[in-house]
Parts: sequence; C-alpha cells; structure tokens
Amino acid sequence: MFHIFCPHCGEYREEEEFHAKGEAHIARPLDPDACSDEEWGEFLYFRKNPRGIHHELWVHAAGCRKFFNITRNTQTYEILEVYKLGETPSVVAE
Amino acid sequence: MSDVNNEALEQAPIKLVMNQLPAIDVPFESPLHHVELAKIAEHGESQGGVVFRELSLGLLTLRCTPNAEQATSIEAILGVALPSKPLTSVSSASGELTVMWISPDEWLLQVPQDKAFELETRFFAEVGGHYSLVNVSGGNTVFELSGEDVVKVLKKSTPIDFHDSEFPVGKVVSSVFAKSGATICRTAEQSYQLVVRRSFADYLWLWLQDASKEYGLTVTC
Amino acid sequence: MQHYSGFGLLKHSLTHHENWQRVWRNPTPKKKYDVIIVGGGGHGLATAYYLAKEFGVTNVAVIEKGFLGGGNTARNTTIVRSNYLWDEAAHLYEHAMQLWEGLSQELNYNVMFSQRGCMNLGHTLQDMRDIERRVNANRLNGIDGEVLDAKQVQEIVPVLDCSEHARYPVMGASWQPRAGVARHDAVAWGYARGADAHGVDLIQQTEVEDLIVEDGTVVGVKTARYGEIRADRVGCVVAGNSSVLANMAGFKLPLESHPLQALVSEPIKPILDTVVMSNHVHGYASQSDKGDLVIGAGIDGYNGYGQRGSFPTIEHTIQAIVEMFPVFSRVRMNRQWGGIVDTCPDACPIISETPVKNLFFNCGWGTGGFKATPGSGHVFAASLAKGEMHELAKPFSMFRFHNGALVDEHGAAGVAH
Amino acid sequence: MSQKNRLQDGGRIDRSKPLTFTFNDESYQGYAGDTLASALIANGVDVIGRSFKYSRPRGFVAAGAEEPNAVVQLGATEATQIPNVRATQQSLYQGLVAASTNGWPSVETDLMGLVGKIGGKMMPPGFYYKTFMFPQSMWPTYESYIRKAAGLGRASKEKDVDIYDKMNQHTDVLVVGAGPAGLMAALSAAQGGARVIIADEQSEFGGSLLSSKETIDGKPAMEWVAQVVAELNEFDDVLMLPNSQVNGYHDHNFLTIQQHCTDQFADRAPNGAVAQRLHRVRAKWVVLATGAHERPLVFGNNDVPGCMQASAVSTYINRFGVVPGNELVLMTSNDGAYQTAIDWHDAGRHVVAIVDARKNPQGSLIDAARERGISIMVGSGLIEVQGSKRVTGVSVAPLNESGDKVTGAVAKLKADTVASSGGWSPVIHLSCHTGARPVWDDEVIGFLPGPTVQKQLTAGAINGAFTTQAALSQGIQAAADALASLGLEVTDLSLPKTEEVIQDKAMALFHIPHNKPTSKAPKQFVDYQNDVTAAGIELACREGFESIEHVKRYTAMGFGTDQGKLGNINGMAIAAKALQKSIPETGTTIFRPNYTPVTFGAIAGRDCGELFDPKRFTAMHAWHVEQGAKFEDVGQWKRPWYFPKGNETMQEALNRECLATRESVGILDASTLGKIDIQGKDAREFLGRVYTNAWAKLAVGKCRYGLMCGEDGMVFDDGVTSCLGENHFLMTTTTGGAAHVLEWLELYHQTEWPEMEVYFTSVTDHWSTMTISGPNSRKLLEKLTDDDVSKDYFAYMDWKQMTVAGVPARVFRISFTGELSFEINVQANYGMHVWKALFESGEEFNLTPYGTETMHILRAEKGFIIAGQDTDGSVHPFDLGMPWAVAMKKPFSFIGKRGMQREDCVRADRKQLVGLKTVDPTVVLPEGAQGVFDPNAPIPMPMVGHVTSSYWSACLGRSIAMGFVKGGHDKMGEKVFYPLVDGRVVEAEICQPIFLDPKGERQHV
Repeated sequence: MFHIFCPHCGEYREEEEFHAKGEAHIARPLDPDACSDEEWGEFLYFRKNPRGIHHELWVHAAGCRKFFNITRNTQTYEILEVYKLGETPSVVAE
Repeated sequence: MSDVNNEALEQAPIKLVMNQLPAIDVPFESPLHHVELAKIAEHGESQGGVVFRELSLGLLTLRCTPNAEQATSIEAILGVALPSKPLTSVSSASGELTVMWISPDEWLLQVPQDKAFELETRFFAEVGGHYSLVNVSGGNTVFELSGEDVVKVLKKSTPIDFHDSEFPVGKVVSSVFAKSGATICRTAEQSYQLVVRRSFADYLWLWLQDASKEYGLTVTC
Repeated sequence: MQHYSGFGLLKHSLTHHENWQRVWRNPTPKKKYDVIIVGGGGHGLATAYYLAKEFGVTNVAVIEKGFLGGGNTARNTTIVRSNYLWDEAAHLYEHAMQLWEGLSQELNYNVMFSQRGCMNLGHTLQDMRDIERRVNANRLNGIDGEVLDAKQVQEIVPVLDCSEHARYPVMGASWQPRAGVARHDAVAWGYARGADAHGVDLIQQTEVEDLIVEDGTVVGVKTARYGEIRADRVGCVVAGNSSVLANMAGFKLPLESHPLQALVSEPIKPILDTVVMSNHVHGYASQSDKGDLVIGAGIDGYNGYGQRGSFPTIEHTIQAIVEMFPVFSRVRMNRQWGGIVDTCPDACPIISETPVKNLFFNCGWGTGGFKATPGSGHVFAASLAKGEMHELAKPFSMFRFHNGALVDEHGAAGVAH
Repeated sequence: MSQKNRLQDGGRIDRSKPLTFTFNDESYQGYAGDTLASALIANGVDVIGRSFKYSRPRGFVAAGAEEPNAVVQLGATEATQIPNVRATQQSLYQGLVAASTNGWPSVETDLMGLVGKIGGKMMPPGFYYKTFMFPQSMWPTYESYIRKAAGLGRASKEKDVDIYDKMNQHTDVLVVGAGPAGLMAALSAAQGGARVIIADEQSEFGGSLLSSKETIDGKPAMEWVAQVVAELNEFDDVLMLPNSQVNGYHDHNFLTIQQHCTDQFADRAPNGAVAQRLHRVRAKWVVLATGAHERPLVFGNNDVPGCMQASAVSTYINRFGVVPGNELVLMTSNDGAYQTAIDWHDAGRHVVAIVDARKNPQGSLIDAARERGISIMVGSGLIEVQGSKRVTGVSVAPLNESGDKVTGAVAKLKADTVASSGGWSPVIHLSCHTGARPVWDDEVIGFLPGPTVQKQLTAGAINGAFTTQAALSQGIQAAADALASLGLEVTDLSLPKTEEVIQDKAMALFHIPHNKPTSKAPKQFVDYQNDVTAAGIELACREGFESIEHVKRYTAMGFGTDQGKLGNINGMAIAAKALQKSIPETGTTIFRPNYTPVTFGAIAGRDCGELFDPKRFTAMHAWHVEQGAKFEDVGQWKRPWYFPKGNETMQEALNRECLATRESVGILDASTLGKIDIQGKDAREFLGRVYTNAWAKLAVGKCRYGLMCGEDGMVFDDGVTSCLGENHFLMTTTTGGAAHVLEWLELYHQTEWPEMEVYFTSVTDHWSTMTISGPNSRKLLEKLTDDDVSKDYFAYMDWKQMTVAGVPARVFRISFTGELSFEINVQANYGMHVWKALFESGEEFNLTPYGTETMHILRAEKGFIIAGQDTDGSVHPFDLGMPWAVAMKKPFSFIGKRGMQREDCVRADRKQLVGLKTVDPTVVLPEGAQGVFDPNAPIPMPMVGHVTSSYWSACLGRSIAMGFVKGGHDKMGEKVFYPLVDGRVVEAEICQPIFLDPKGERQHV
C-alpha cells in the first residue's frame, strides 16, 4: 500500500485516502470540434502506459479533495516526486 | 412581460442567503436523534475508556482563495484570521467559533446553531470577490470522543498517526473513517471532534460502539 | 507425441517412470520464421498450436521472456464462462467455450475443465435487471443461461448467506451450467506440448528487446539472447506488457496495465461446488480440486507492472467473501499474488491489425483472458495465417476506439476474474 | 495419562499447571507453556496425520512455522472449528480439542494408505494431466473423488462467534522477530529515541534463545532476554507483540501483523474479547530479524514419524522438557546439529550415532560430542529409514567426497528417532514480498535477501549470521543505521558477549544418495505436505520442466500450507543437479504473502455483517421503518421501495400508491438525491460546459433539467439545477451518482478550467427533500404555508423560498411524475417535523407515502428516464430521444459534444429508446427482455434491443414499457417481439415513450 505525500496537506497519508486517476497531463483539446475521430479517440482512450516512470493524476479524495500529480515507477512502485497541477515534473523517463 | 423580467433581474441577488432556522419552536432532530443518546447516558456505562457525545453546531463551508482584502474582511468578521497552515485550526477567544483548515481553499467554520445565518449575512455584506459560504449544519454532525482509550478507537477507524509528535492539540485532518469519512480535530489532550456526514451518522455510531466495546463506552449529553 | 493414458501410466510405473518423453523441445531459434508469436502464455501457445494444427503454418516460433505460461496464465483464478452481454463478445467467448469442451481430448492433456457452473449474484433491483438482460441475450445467442431466484441460489450453494439480514441480500443470480474452472498451468502446457509436436519452436527465457520495423512493416524481432529473428508476420500476445511492445513499434494502445490480485485459502474439504461471483458485494470464489478456496476481486486503481497490488484490495475482497460466506471466517488465507492485466476502456479485448503492417496484437483481455484462451488462440491463429482478421475478431479492432464502436462489457465483466 | 517422553525437569513449561486436552477423541495432559505439538510428543503420539497423495503416516518434523505435517483441525465446538492449525504453533490451553485432518477410518489405521501404497507408483507428478481424460463425461466423477481425497481440515458449518479487530500503527522502526538480533535492534532503537514495534510469532520473546543453552554476558541467555524485555517495557513508545506473525511486507514499508490475542489460550475468546487483531503498520524502517529455518536432509523414507529437524529435537528437549524418543541417530552436514546429539545425551537418552557426511569435521561441538562418548560416523550418509508408523532403524552408507554417491556397504542401525540437518535457510520470505529476488550465497549455503527499494534492514541469521554473537552485533548495527537515517542520536550500546564456538565448514548437502537410483529408491520426500519426492523432481526435469517455477507447479512443491519453508531449497538443489546447473542458475521461486496463513476473519476485521458497508439513512428513516416500508438498496442508501398496508401484495401496494398520487396526492422522500451548491461568477458558464443543454439564460428563481455526458458523449447522470442567485445554483444529481458528479466537477475545475471562478459544495445531506405530487398537492401545501403558491405566482419550473410548517424552506415546482408537484427542502434537522406536519395536514387528501417503485412507474408513464436504468454508459442523448436537451450551438464545445458525433455514434441504426406497448395489454414485459424483429429466426437470433423499464400501470389499466430498439425512432407503430425464457413470445408495438398526458397539462395546473 502506497504512502503518498499530499502536496496540499503537506504530509504523508495512506493510499486509502487517494484515488488514482490515470495518466497525467492529458489535456482536453482546446477545439474539440476541430478534432478528427482519430484525434478524439487518442485523447479519450490511448495512453502511454509505460513500464517504468509514469506521471499520473491522483486525487486526495478523503482528504483535501485536491488533484495533484505523482511521478511513480510502475515497476518498483517507488514514488519519485509529487507535484501540483500546472507544475512540471522534475523526474522524467530517459 | 419583458419589463417584469428585467425588474426581476435587477432585483435578483448574486447569491441566496437564507435563514434556515425556524422562527417558531419546532422539534430539532440531530442525526442520532433516533438513538436516544440521553437515555443511554442515563442508563449506560459510566466508567468507559471512551466517552461519546453528539454536538449540534452551526457548520459552514467556506471556499475561498483569499486576497489581502478578503483576508482582512474575513478576519474582521470572524475575529481570527483563517488558518493558512495546512491541517491546523483556530478558535476565537470566547471559544464560540472554530475554524478548521480543510483544503487550501476550504475551511469549516463551527459556530453555535443560531449564529450561522448571522455569519452568512455578514459575509455577504462585507466580503467582496470570489468565495462561497454554504451552511452545512444539517448535513453534518459532530461527535466528540474523549477518554483514556480514545486514541485506540481512532486507530481502529482511520490510518492517521495520532502520536503526540504527529498530532498535537488543534490539528485537524480529513480522512477515511471506517468505511465512511470524517474530519478529525484534536480539541484537548484526550478529546477529539469528528465532523461526519449526517447520513453516515448511524453507521458510525454502530461502528464506534463496536470498536469501543473492549474499553467500555460512556455516553454523555 | 507420446500418447498419455491411464494405461501409459501403469506401463511407465513398471520402469519407475524413467522413460517419459520430454513434453517439448528446447530448441535454438532459426533465423527466420513465417510467424513469430511474442509471448508464451496460454493465448500465445494456443495461437501457435492452432496455426500449426488447423492452418498448416508450422514454421512458427513462440518467444517467451520467462517460462511458458508464467504470466497471467499462471496467476488467474481459472474461471471459464461465456455469458457475455453483447453479441460480439458472446460469440467470441462461446467459441472459446466450445473449444474448451473438447480440449483435454484435443490436446491429449487433461486440463481438468470442470463444468461445475458459474453463478453471478444479484443484490439490487438493477443487478436483477442486468441479469435478466444478459441471460435473455445469452439464450438468444445460443448460450446456456438461467435466472435463479434466491431460493434456487441457496439450493445450489448451501453455504452462501441468502438471508434477508445480509447487508445486500441475495435477490437472485444468473447461472451458466456449462461454465466452470480449469487447471491453468495444464492449459499452457497442453498447448505447448501440442504446438511443439506440430513443429513449433518454443523459445523460452528470451526477451524481445525490440520489434524490427522497416518501411512501416514489421520484419522480425530483436532479442538479447539470440539477436535478430526474422518473420513474415509477428503476433504480440503479451497481456500486461502490450503497451511496452506497442511502444517499440511506435504506437500507443488504448490500454492501462493494472495489478490484479488473487488469493487462495488453505486447502479444506469440499464445501463449494460451483463458482460464485458477486459484482455488487465485490468478490468471487470457487474451490480448486486441491481444496483451496480461490478468491479474487477487482483491480487496483493505479497502473502497475509489479505483479502485486495494495493490501486494502485484499481486505475488501475478504470482507466480501466473509459477507457472502460467513462460515469461511475461520478459514485462513494461505497466499496472495498479483498479475498485470491490460485493461481496455470497454472491458473487451483487442484482436487487431495495427498501424504497422504484418504486426498484429491480441491484448486488452483485462481481467478475463483465461476463459477465452482457446477461442482467442484460434481466431488469432486464423488471422495470422491469412493476414486478415477472422470474422469473430473483427469487432475487436483497436480502431474501434477511433470511431466509437465500443463493445461495453463492464457489466458482464464486472468484478475482475 | 502418562507423559512418557516428558523429562523430570527443565524447559520453559510450568509443571504446576497441568492442562487437559483432547486429540482424536482421546484425552491427554500437558503443561502450561507447551505447544500442542510438544504436549502430543510428550504423550508419545507419533502419527499426527496422513499425507495427501499416498496417505502415508506422518509425524512431527519441526517445532515452528515450517512444520508441514502436524496440521490439525482445532475447535471444541462447531462454531469454533479452525482447519489446518499447525500444532507446533498452537499454545496448549485447558480443554483444547484437536483432531487429525486425514485418515479413514482413523489416522492410525488408514485404509487410504493401501490405495497410496498400491496406486502410489502410478501417481508420479502430473499423473492427473496424463489420465482421467476418457471419456470426457466421466471427468466430473473422477473429480469428485479427487476433491474428496484432497483438502486438509474443514470449515465450520456455523457462523463465527469470535471478534476480530484491526488497528493502524505508525512507527519509526518495526522489528520483526524477537530473537537475539531483533531484541538487540529494538532495544538500541528505543534507547535512541525511536518509536518501536517488535513482533514475534512465538508466545514468548527470545527466538532461538528459548531453546538454547548458551550464555550471554555469562548468564543464561533467557535471563538476558528477560532483562531486555523489562527494559523495553519502560519505553512509552515501544509496542511489544508476542504471538504475532508479521505476515505481509507491502509497498512503502506497510506491513501486516496478525496478533493472536485469545486464541492461543482459549477455544473461544472469553467475554466477547477480541480474538485476533490485525495490525496495519506503516514503518519508517523495518528490521528483519527473522532468523533461519533448518533444512532437513532428503533421504529414503525420511517421512516416517520419528524423522525430525535436528534443531526441533533440541527445542523439544530444551524448551519443553520433552525427548521425542529413546534411540537417536543424527544425520548432519554441519557442526551446529551436533548440539542436538549432545542435548539428547544430556537428557539421559541414548545417541546411537552421529552420521556426518563430511570426511573430517573438526570443531568445539564435535569435541563435546566425542567427550560424551557418542559414536560419530564420518563421510557417511543415512540413506534410508526403516519403519512405517515410527522409525525402527536406519541404513547408513559411506559417501564420496561430494556426497552424491554411495561408495560402500550399507550398515543398519536400530533407532527410533532420526534428527537431520542440512544447514540453515535464512527466513527471507518477507524480504521477497515486494518483488526483491533473493541472492544465493555459497558460504551461507542459502538464499539471502536481495536488493530492495524498501526501507529495510536485516540482522542476524537472515543474513546467514548464524551465531548469537553475530546476531547481537548486527541487531545493534541495524538499529544504528535506522536511527542515523531518522536523524536520531545513536547511543553507545555495549555489545553483550557470548561464548565463542569454533565451527568447521558445513557441506552443501541436500539430497543423500541411495545405493539405488533415485527413481527406484524408497521415496525421498522433499515437500511432505504435497508428497513431492526427489524422484518426482527429477522426473519433472526429465520431462522438460526446466524452469524452477515449472518444476514447482508440475510437482506442487511449495504449494502446501507451509509454503515450502522446509523443502523448497532442497527441491531447487535437486532440480539444479538434475538440470546440471548451479542453484543460482536454476533460480528460486518468489515468496508471496502470507508468511503463515491468516484467518479470513482477521483480515475482514469489524467490516462484517451490519458493518460490512454503511447504511445511509435520511432524516425521515425512522418514520419509514415505523410505517413498515420495504427498502431498496440504492448505492449505500436505504430508500423506501414501497409501503405495503396490511396483507397487500407488492403490486397491490403499488397500484394503491400510484392511484392515490394521480387522484389526490402522494409523497416521496427524495432526500437521497445528490445536491451540490455552486457559487461564483462563472458558475453559469461552468454548467453550460458540463451539461449538454443551455444555461446562459436561466433566470433567478427558475429550474432546468440537464443531461451530463462523458467526453465520449454517453450520458452518465441527469438532474434539475436551479438558479438561486445570479451567481448561485443548486445542482441535483441521481442518488447513486452524487459523489461521482461532485468529483467530476472538481476534476474539470482543477485540471482544465482553474481560471473559472466557481466553487462546489456538497449539500446532499443538509437538505431533507420531500416531494408532494398530485392534483391536491397545492391544497396540501397551502395548509402549511402562508406564502402564495398559486399557479400564477408559482409557476411550473419555478422555485420559491417560503416557510412550510414553520420551517424556512426552498420549494421547487418540478415534477418527476407529470403531476402538479412541489419538492420541499428544509434543513435536515427539521425534516422529520415537516414530514409529520404534511401527514397531519394531508389526512383529508389521503396523503399517501410512496417509494422508489411507484416513483419509477409514475415517471415511466411520462417517459422520463432514469440514468442507470434506461442508460448503461453506451447511449447518448440522441439515442434517448432527447435532442431537446442538447444545445449543439453553444459557443463552448461542451463535454460530450465531440464524443457523440463520432462515426459510430451517428449511425441511423443505433439502438434508440422508445415506448413499448404489449399487444396484450395485460402482459408486463420482463425488464431485460431482448427484442427481435423476426421471432422465427434461428439461434443466434439477431437482437435489436432490450426492455429497460416495464410496469403495470394501474392508472392506465395496462402494461407500459420503455426499451431500446435498433433504429426505433423511425419505427413508430411497428412491432417488435420478445422471446422469453419461459418460451412465450411477447409482441409489442413501438410507440413514443409517453403514455399519459402527452401534452403535460397535469403538471402545469
């Protein structure tokens, strides 16, 4: 079970308080109507799903209810950093 | 037709502020009303390691990212500044008001039941800019848990670390609580307040009775 | 291939079992194959078997990074059923079911397919509506199914708590008598033995490090152990690791790999004679021939390739099991583990051509791949043999996620299994 | 009852506290401090069970968690039955009742043993894959026999009577194991100021020292233990947990500990006390001081009762005052096991011989054995045991240097006990749980914990440091490392001193060769519980199962309840040899949680029965219960389903409720609907983005219905949102969708549109919502309010603030029934008062409470959808026939707009929601029935859509239904057929999904 540092509460909390919300930085296209079916499908469903470094969106559901990002290794499950929405990750895959 | 509408629009308030308390005396039923806590207090165990009390308070959710102006006007209304440090709470000198940090843009205000509308009215009149203040008194209830075994019961219910070094008096956290949730504030050395949702109150009451069984549970009013 | 039988066992016991043949060879790969299958799990091995046996393509290699059947084949809870809601999925799983029904004889390998029936419990009015809907659809699709009321459920599963005092009382169930369980390892081994006998090279302990793509066409794979191995067509059947392979070929898939946990109790005397699943209470159980209660539930919410999940998932699963079967409270959990499941947004698989020519993927089975093993292998083999997707596979193209023609089986897939 | 194997004195048992217990219906006596195993051995019980496959008699092998055979059924009553309890880990208590799990008619005389003897030869590993195939129809029969023979104990037939608890713990250092290394680590960490938890599976702390004769600082080791325990007791921040197995090591240093609170001393927890507690521990550092398990050697008939681990023999003698026999032969590959012969000798029993595989071993223990006159046969191996229910003798033969060949004549010795030792395997199980691969060490002759990303330290025998001195010193070091990392001060601790022991090098011996080839030799067991033999492993390798995982799975090695603690390393060594590889090349299997089995009840904790899932109640719940309502589970809510009166059937009650509502007035508790208060200047724009319809012009005081879609264009929720103020709205959601919708709004606000000034606050529980509906609802409301509720002042889709029954209320004139309706909202603390007041005033109108079912009927008569019943995540608003709820021209491309325009979403033949009228109006279609256009088509029959909602409408005197039909919107008046399970085919006409008051006049009055 993960121990996750909530960047808003400023302390570690148990995974039970959080929900994983999938890959981070999937921005909604600014002009959806201009998207082809393929582009819209890519936005909706297609994911990097890497084995290794993964930037992902979580929400502190039972705590402050804020969404934030985690950089995590999907193989070892190590959390390498947490960062707020709008911030850039400092740990990235090679 | 259009004239009427325009007039209505001109008069239309930005926000609805509403006194929700009856002017006449009508029965007030807290979420644990059906449990008849008073009877249990009278006839139940008196020496329990855990002491339980349901408090009926006025509760308001304030959502805001205060700018300097807002901070000043809010402090003027509350008498205390909004605690900006995560997981902290402050109380007014009189103890009538407590403000709990919930999230970077959310606080829970505790006041006596009959002060909620007054507070809302003053906010509406005095605080400008973007914020939201919502009366949630009916949607929540407050359990006060105390006694020498209180921490053990809390440790059964939530994965928060209650060690003195981690959870001093005044700290407030929101977390899972059994299969529900709660906002937990340490109000004294051996006393904690749990703000819980109304519809879960009965479940949590059952849970707390069960979890306290091995220490004994005393109900007070 | 050496024929297996009770008589054979007797004969070999006279020579102290010293003369049993190898079940499969351990070959060094050739430089080039007609078809390379990446992934030596149940689906990959079944694909190879049918390619060689049914479609006459015998110049085939299966390349497996670990040992045969060592991924989700070795980690699932062995449930086999075909009671899916939508026509496309129902036809595919029923195709598999029919292959299951003769599989031990087909492979001359006892895969212990035990048609003990599977029950999906309903606890709410909406559950019962969904059950009616699914069973009606199943029957019109030629798949056996019945709707049971609580009393009938109780008769079939006496140890299930069907009382009204339960938090979510059992209102009824769907029941597929032909469903059941099978011995997962045996399925992989049986297919491997059969494929090998038909000339397929099973290359174990060999990880594919890259897919060789030239001018938009796949021409082979690169391995650490044997370097380049060429092929006319490549089929990837690597479940949880599909995205990793797709990435090598330069495209993304609509997949997320999640940990799926399962657990077994210590072996106990027979007490549960069928498969019982509950989407609502969120757990399912059957009892293996060895006596273990085999238990599972939902996936963990985060992406994970670690073959392990988080403890609260196990707690919730056990709570569900004790809620359904209060007499199991004093039984003990022996072991838990996890697999990596590649989940699709519509809870249906991808059996598909890809943006790379001659490269095919069979993936996205999520939590329900084991039951499809023979059918998946068969239609994928047909597709690889012809270079064109089999009729039953066509609805499961990865490109359905572009045009929106999803086959939403979340209801029928429900609780992971 | 005589305890014939009990010594007069010695051991850590209390002879002044005799305990009576029952095993296989016979009464025995033991002492406080005994385990069930030690008490049975004291009483001379040799056969504890029968093996799984061959039904061979089996006795005690070990004294701890690694015991494979002594697995019993425990429990004095039906409700307290526990299957598969390891007798070596079960403390004895007064009145304990245990029984063997296999054997018919009894464990002593087991007829299945005959089958095992005769059929055993035909049951090599994997035999079942090779047979039972013909005919296929016989498999269920074969299977039922296999199932009956398998399984160990049995589950109880009754509900559990015990209580299980869970507690979350946080600590700086969790020490696993309270042997010398663990105790030293815990004490050092505590002295450095750390919060410490130390857990040990045994009833007493001390670990290896419990059965050792060593001294520490010149005193008996257990005196040192007592002193450390006393010191630890002084610290507030130290939690000591004996009888507690650390069973799982999960990510980020989360571990689970199963603490046996009462089930080590009582059949049933006394006075409702907690029987077991599962500690869920988050530790900053973990110190694994889990010790090592001794490996017995593999030789012929090594499963005959009387064959034991050498260390177990010592444990029974030294800790429990029990000598498990009279005539001992010790077979060893190392010095340490000599201690067992010495202990045996010192206990006054005869050591027949020590057989050592090494040619010329030298060391202090060997000297000590020689001094006692014990005969030592070097360069030899014990190749075979004689006896069936007890060892009667052994065969010993000289071995070659590498220990893989018998080189000379076989000598036979008489003996009743064989102790064997092939060295020690570090207990690395926990270190593997998060995926670390163990590393083989040739010096240690065992696997050591592999590199890990966890904050894990190790001390003592787990590192292959098998001496007490090394354990103590590594314990201090581990604590120092943890303290340093925690930023705590490392106090200078003096290292206790033990006697020095000089030991010779051990020999890497696992499998003692026989003079016959393994395949022909007597069975040499590797995994006792699953009857896996050396010959079986060799056969698996010959057949091509070359991966150790294959070997394990093919033979079932390590799949028992002991999870291969005793046998796995031996099995790997045998496989490695058969494959002509080294052990590290062969690899190891990975250990998974649990270290030892954990009671389901303990994992479930208190979340059972009534507490399995919260029941959510509205403020009027008590009233509903009083009125005898039947409840429906909607999410976690308990909602009234219908209110039967007297002996009414459900349909009668529904008919009454529907008619009363349509004719006069009915009332529904709608408090469970999700409610979200939305404020801010961008609230209106936000609504426009998350709903499919337009919100820009909704005036203050007005309400509007909206559909919510995902980005795929599929409907997931709906509800009415009201404009409370220019920048202030109240959104309602479905009961089940409330939490999801709130998170959805937050998600988009926080991630996509943070610049928008809007806040969301859940007020679901804050408002009690009661809907009065029917032609007399206005009259009823008028009786309770002084405010104007006339048609002209308070129009349809308006809301007003007013006082109802003395309570300030928000009243919404919205209708889900098609009748004149008022939805009254008051602060929940006053909900019951207003509800009761409505009934007092409503008597003259026959105010009738109705539940969710009548609500469903009434809305279906009007064709209103229920999200979740008439939608399933695969339908968009156009499929539902609700284009009026989609504003395609809104400037912002609202959520769902692009999705619902994808190629597949605009097909004309999509399944579309329509009304359905059965041709026979008395027939009510089952919900879920599947429609076809041609009922005579062959199976598989092309299906065109299913019935989503279907009811008997008392108001219309006929059945009504809604459902999906392929291209249904263009098929009005056409027929669709529903072939049902019972063989009937119901014919229905496709119609508009509105059956009553199509012009909506009733709600506008």
